[in-house]
Amino acid sequence: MTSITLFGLCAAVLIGLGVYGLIVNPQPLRKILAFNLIGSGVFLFFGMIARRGAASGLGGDPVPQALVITGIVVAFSATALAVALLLRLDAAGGPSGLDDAVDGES
Amino acid sequence: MSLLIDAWTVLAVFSGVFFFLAGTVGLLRFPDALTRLHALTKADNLGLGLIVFGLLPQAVDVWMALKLIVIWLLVLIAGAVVSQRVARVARAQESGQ
Amino acid sequence: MADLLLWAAVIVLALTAAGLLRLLRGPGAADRIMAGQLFGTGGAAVLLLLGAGGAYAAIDVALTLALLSAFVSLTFAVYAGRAGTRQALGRGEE
Amino acid sequence: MMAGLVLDGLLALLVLAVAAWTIGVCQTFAATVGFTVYGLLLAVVWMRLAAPDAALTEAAIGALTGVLLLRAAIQLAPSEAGLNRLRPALKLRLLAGTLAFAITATLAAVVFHLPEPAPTLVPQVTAQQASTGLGNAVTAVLLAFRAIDTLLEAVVLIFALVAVWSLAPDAAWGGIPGAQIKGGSGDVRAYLSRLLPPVGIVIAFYIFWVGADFPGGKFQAGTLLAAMGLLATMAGLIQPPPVASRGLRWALVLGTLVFLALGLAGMPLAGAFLAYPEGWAKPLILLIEAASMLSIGVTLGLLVIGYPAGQAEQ
Repeated sequence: MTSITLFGLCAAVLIGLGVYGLIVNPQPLRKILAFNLIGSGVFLFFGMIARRGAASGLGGDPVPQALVITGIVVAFSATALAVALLLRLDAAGGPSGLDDAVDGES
Repeated sequence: MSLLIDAWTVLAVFSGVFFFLAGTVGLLRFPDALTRLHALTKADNLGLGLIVFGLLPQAVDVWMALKLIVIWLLVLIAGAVVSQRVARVARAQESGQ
Repeated sequence: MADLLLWAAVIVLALTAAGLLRLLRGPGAADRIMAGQLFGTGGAAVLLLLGAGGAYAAIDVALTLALLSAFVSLTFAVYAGRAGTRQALGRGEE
Repeated sequence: MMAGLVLDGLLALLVLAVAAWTIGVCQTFAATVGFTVYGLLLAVVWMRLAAPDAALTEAAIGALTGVLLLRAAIQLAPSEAGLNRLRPALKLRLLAGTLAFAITATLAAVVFHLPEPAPTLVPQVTAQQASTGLGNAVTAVLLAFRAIDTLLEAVVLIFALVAVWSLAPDAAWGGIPGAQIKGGSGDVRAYLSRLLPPVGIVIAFYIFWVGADFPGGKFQAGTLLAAMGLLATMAGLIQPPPVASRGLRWALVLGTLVFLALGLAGMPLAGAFLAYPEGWAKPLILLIEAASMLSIGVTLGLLVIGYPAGQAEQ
């Protein structure tokens, strides 16, 4: 049970949590937040793979680490776009809840 | 000589950790937001300050020591300013309820 | 020596985790921002201890963290302080 | 080594606790604070995974995402308050729970069955790294071996900003991005907003410069610049230039243009697109990094500020 496996499992649980939050949370903004959890879980998975590839003086394999850095920045820009869409929808008086099934039951 | 430095580091770092303990206990146990704020900012900055002082002799070069000091100053300034705003929120929160 | 610093890092992280309780229970926004601030300071302390222990890059990460936790805490405190926020969030509180 | 394992275990538990709480809590403001704390902890996790560059990026981007989500939470609070008390049907929660558990279990199985001689590209990277003159392997990968990814990533950022701007109502097009922020309040906040940016800019340039040989680089430096710009903008000290201003648009595309120009120049000079002539790798890379740092800083800052909303709506 090395710490590398530990973080791998942590990443797996994060992705599961994110998926659960994405589906269950009625508020669109919280869905975006849950989606960020999934994203960071996947990047953590990359980090674990990179850490396993450590060799000759490098703490981790630089190629997946470079992908993770690019990924984090692109994930942020995607979140910014999603939030902007949400704000514009709200400003235009659109429905705040996306999922009618949740409202339908009441 | 290096034994003295290591002894100083251990002493300073663990007293810093003690102040973190004080800060966290204050954050959890104190009755209302304003007293918690007092405990938090005082103890944490002092705790971090002691840890920084403990680590200074361990720094490999002068740049690292400089960075340690800059980090502590940043946390001090941030703590001072942010606690003012948080105090305003806490007071409004108290009066709100 | 490095191992000793690592144990100090473990203790600081544990203490910061205790601050998590305040984050969870904190009745008001102010308490939550304070918990966020505690994590900022505690995180910087853990990184410093890791950095001095051998991973020197951790000092740069702590530097970035210290700078940005000031920015984030201030923004949270300012927005939490605005009248509209309290009223809107007050309704949302459990 | 025992201390390391205890630290990692505690970190993993803490990250999961904060993540679970961020999902579960009713109040969006609290979830945003939780997400920011989650970003801090993740930076420490990246340090424990020996990925300091990723730790720097996570710390910086985590702060920007926290602020972005907070501003959205505040603005959406009235319309979303009604949804707060809506608890989805138990059936939906059970189904979602089983799906999430299935995903986690599969990934956990993958973690335990990874190929034993861990595949690694370190030998190839270190072999070629001397030619780039860079000490930092990750920067070498980002800007020399996989330069095309970084170039396209900069383009993706510009597309994202164009998409965000295109959401502006017609009346407000070309105006100042973001909600009109009232004048700088003369209180303590303006004091910090005047003090931090210069310090932050110096740190950003330090992180950029050190990125060649030690962890750091243009993404992290650009994010720091964006954070400092946001701090000053939200304090009302500076106003973002209007969308229509030429200077702003040049600043946005400067990094990508320099990258593209040097890449194309590589064809005649060094035989391939994005190849660097012998011995010229490091100065060219630093030039590209400097230009894209500014562009990324401006782009990320404007992404957080959002589309020009004009007076009508705010």
